[in-house]
Amino acid sequence: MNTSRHLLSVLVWFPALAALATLFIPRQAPKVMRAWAVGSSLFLFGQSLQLLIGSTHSVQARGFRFVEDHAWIPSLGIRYHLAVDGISLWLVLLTTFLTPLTLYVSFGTIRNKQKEFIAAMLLLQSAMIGAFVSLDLFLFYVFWELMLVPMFLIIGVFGGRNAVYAAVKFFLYTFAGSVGMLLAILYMVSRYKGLTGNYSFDYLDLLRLAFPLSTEKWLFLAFAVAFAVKVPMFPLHTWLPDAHTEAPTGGSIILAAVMLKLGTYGFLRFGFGLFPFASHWIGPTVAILACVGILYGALVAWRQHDFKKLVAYSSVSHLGFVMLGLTARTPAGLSGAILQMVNHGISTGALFLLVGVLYDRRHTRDVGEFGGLAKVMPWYAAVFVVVTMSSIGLPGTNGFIGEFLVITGSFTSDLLRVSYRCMVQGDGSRQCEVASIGPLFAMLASFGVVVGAVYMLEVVQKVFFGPNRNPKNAHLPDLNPREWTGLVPLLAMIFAVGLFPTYFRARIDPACESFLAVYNARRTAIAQNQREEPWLLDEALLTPPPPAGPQGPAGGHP
Amino acid sequence: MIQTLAPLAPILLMAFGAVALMLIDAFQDEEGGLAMPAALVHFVAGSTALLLWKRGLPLDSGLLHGYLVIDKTSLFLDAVIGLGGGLASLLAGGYLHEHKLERGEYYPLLGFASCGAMMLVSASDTLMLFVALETMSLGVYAMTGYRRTSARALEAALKYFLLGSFAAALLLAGAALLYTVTGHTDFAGIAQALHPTGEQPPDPFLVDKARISILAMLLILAALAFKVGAVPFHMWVPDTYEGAPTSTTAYMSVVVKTAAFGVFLRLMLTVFGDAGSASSAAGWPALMAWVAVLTMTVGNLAALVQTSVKRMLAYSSIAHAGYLLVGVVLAPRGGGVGAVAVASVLFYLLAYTVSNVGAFGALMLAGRRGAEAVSFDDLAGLGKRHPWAAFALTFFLLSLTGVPPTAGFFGKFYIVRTALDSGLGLLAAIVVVNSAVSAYYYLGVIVKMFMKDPAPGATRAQPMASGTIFFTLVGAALGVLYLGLLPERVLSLALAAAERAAP
Amino acid sequence: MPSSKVELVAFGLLSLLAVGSAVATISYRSAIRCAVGLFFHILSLAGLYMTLSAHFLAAVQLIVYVGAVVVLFVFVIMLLGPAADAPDDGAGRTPRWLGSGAAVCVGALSAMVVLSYRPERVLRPPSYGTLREVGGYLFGPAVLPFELASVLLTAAVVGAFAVARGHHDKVRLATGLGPDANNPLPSDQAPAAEDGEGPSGGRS
Amino acid sequence: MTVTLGHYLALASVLFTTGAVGFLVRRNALVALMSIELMLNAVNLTLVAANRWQPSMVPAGAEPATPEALAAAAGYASQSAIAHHGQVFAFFVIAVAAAEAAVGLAIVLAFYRLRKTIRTDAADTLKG
Repeated sequence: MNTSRHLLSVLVWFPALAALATLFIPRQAPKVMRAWAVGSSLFLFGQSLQLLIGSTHSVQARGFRFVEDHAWIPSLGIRYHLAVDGISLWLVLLTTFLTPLTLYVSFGTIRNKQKEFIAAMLLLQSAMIGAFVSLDLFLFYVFWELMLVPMFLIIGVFGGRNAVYAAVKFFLYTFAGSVGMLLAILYMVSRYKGLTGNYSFDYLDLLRLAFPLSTEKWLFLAFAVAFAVKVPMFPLHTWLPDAHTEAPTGGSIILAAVMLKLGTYGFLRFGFGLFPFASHWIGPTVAILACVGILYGALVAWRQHDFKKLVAYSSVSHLGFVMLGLTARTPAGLSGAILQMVNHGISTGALFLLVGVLYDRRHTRDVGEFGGLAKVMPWYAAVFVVVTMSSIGLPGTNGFIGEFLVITGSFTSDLLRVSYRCMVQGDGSRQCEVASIGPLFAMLASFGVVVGAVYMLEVVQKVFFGPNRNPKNAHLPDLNPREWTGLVPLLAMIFAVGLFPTYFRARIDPACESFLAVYNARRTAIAQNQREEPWLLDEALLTPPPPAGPQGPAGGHP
Repeated sequence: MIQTLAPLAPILLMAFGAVALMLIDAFQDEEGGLAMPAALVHFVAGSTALLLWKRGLPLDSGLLHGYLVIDKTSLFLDAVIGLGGGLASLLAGGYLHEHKLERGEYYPLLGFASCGAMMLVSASDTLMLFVALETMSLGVYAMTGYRRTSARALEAALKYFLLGSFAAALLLAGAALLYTVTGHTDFAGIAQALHPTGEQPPDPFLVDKARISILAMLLILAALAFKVGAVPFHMWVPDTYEGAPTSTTAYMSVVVKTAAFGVFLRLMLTVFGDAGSASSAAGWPALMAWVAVLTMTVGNLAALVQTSVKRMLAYSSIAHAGYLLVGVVLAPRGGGVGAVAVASVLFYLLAYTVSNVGAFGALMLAGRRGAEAVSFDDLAGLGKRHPWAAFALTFFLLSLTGVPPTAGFFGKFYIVRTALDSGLGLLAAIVVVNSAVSAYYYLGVIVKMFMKDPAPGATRAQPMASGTIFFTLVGAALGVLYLGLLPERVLSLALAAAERAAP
Repeated sequence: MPSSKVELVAFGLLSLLAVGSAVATISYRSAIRCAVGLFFHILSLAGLYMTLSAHFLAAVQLIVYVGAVVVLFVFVIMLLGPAADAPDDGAGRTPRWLGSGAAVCVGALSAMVVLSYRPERVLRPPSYGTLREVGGYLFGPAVLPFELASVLLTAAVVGAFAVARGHHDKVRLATGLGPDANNPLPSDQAPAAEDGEGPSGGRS
Repeated sequence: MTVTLGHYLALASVLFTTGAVGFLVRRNALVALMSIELMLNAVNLTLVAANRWQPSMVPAGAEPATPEALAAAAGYASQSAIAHHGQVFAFFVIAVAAAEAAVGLAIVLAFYRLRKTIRTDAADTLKG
């Protein structure tokens, strides 16, 4: 079946249709249902691999490929505009890669209401892929909100004792966080209409808008709150530990591995993309918050006794790295951040899976309950150690590449700077001395790496090599085939990214560079030409330089 | 003859249909079974309105004498009323049968009320407005008190009746004062007399007339605010919605609201649509903006603390009236904004109709006679007992919350966009913040259904089986999805309908 | 056309009667007295209509209001017996003095506003207000609302019927064995007592 | 002193207010209904009086115009002789008031059957 012409539509809608179909499979045939769920999501994964094939049906404009652009609600200027570039490509693949794994693994633990679980997971997949590939802001918002409902159900229905509280908290945080974004989108569209006479929600059209700094700040903040809740950035992270602790293993994996990425992705694509000047203004603040997140997440994780909470706080820490890489806005920082998004998806997904394995056997997640498991479950211990290495960024694993790029990226960033000793000149302009503070952040982040290594290794030491005090631990079965099936692809990916990063970066770097080219061009244009009212930028600014060759390594990385 | 009566076709069909229902009821041996014919009458009347639209204007045959205006706005609203009334009668078919209330009078009453509602959205004369309003209201009063052995139902009917009649008297007083100063009862004549164009002989009573017309406007506004359930005239809504049979509540929440907003728009835009009274700084829109903010806030906050689902839905309907009022506030603006604002109200009314009928229908489906779904606790564990009913209720509540891609989301989106486009950022922000608040109580229902088990020994709703309700829900769900995913067609209809209404 | 002085006297007397009877209507404790107040109020208004040369309307007022509405009220009062004179004691949930105070203020304000509005009286032909003229108008241009009014009356009849009739209820009324008055919620709490069947029939 | 429209309107205001106060103060459902009738009657008085003072192009004291001319002057292109809008309006109000009373009394009766009282504050099982 040649689906590549509508490949993105297939990726977005096929899971939703599969979810609908699932509802009609009788409960008496659970095997059919499971086979259908795994089969359809595997099929989708197969389809999504086409995204890697060259540039079939691509439109080279602005580096977006597999473009589908149709009028949807013409009178409001809303379009059905889907496309991927190197930034979203790997995130889509991450989604399609993890969904079948998660579904398959979850069948081991979720016995009741499998039908609802499958339907919710597939619907969630639809919404997440949709949000990654939408270039129309209305469409993006639709998918963004649509994600909430299935995730809410997954946490609330299949979760633990306090699941309802966690689910409602999750829903309300994210729902309330994104209403400001809706307002900001509408405000931009309204200004666009005022300037051009047409409504458009299209990202590429709205890129032409430039705002006075004061307006841009508000708009950026409205977007930033929505994304920061999702990431979650310190101090808006409080829903995450609750949601993770209560969610079922499958929900935790998807939540951590994919859904949080939507926040960072949104920051990059829409927050930084649309508001270069405001993001420049707020860049150091975001970087500080990111560093606080890295250290705070790591330190709190250190103190946790609940395995899942530990992993959840480590997520806060890891996503701090991603945010730091994004705020650096250097080619290395950006591609490191994107790589780190994928890495975090893989290794945290694997960690949650492993925690789930332990929980299934002992029905507790208290770290103190365990000890000396290396003898009882040698394979489990081996896998766990490998995943831990990836999570703390040992060379040879995926985590190393990402963290290294982020740290070098922020070290060399000349956009992270503070101004001091400002003087008002004769003509009223302000002259300031500027100091680059990128190295400071790089140092803080490196410190975070160390703390992360310490607490993860401490846990490994306690759980696997410490004395086994609890007799219940003496006869735990090792990994079963189902669990192996889930873990092997993840392990493979850990080493694939770790050993062959060039393959991945070949697709990420050009996209980052063209993104930065547009970003910097817009930033300079806006800074040079501050006005009282919104105005339109020259369209030539938005055309990135011709992309570097597909294999050619991008400059600027070590 | 046909030509003269053609513009009145939807209304006449509704009236004759109601009479026919009455006759069928009189001559059939056993009671009940009229839901299908009643729904048919509604759907036929509604689609006739759309046919008339297609046939084109002008639609005045000289018979109307300015009492009624058949224009695209009224035809659009006729179609909405036909749809809402039809769906509500189908719901009634399942509900009344289940609760052994199946007596023949219900459907003729429903038909007469819909006939009044259709007249109301066409009314362009205060006399017609009053008679149509009473026709609709009398039918609904009776439908509210229809369960005669229930003290709650009669209490609801008594309250609704007394307050409704009081509001009607206020409206009438306003109309009489307008007649006093203008000598006209038709909207256009009143507007012309209040704000004459061209050279006029000096009028010694100009100041008096202006004062009296302001008094009249306030009286009329109060009465209309009562009918749409706006704060501070909202007190009847929760009591009436809770006490009435659920099928009546469903009907009331969609048809009465649609008709009330329709006449609200027409009256305020024609009679008080001049630059002075409709000035957004000092005229009625400024007043209504405050009312809108209060209405949605009070409605949402009160809904947060309810224990009865029906009562929660009643307060939420007050909140929705607040969102709709935002559109009304913007309607008198010129430069195309007004038309878009009216269109957003029209679209919202349609979206609200399908969502709310669905929500009440799912609530009916969730309970059977003697084990009705009344409180949140009754719904605990419904997801297990009857996943389809729970699923349906979830779906429609999400639409009411405004989660995409549903009709409710798009309706709200459209209103917020209009508000932002006309520079009312604060009002738009209040709407979205309110809808975020509303998510909490709608979620409460979903949480109860899927994530809680009933306490041992507690009452719980036992789902009923009803094909009519099931198919109504499927229809409403399709409508919700259609309006949410492919709103373009309806949107352009609403815009076309709004063009003539807005200044 | 009455001369100015006669008119003044008639207006004065009739308006005194109207106000007096209106106050009586709302202030008597006994419902039947209120109804009598309403009766006199309606009569006085019919008289006022006469001074305004609205002969047809005066007749309609007498026929419909006195002949139908007041009679209906009296009928219901008789049916209810002593319960019709429900006492007004006890504190309600709503502060009623607030509402009524506001109403009085609004009323006084509007009376002041309208009192200054004194356009010149215009001459009317003798046929003004006669049955022929008003009737001609009713069946001419106003035929649409007139027809709608028939829908309204039908709806009212059906509505009144739907709320008030019922075979089980009839038995209850006749035997005086309605649902227990001590039980504030006779049917909602005991859903089996719904219409149609069940213990409600057995109870009577 | 002659009686003017203002007097009638003021009288109507007083009557309307009396009705409104009665409605708001009395807890007897029947009396509340009667108060509504008072209000409607006050409106009718306004309408009939306003009809009598209908502004017209014919000044007082001039030759009585033909009905058609009066109608035309008042802006009504109807076949009917004189503009009787106010009176016709009042006629409809009377008709509607009768219908309203019928439904209202039916509700009061049914309420009485269940609760054995017609006090409106007995309607309190629905709490806000």
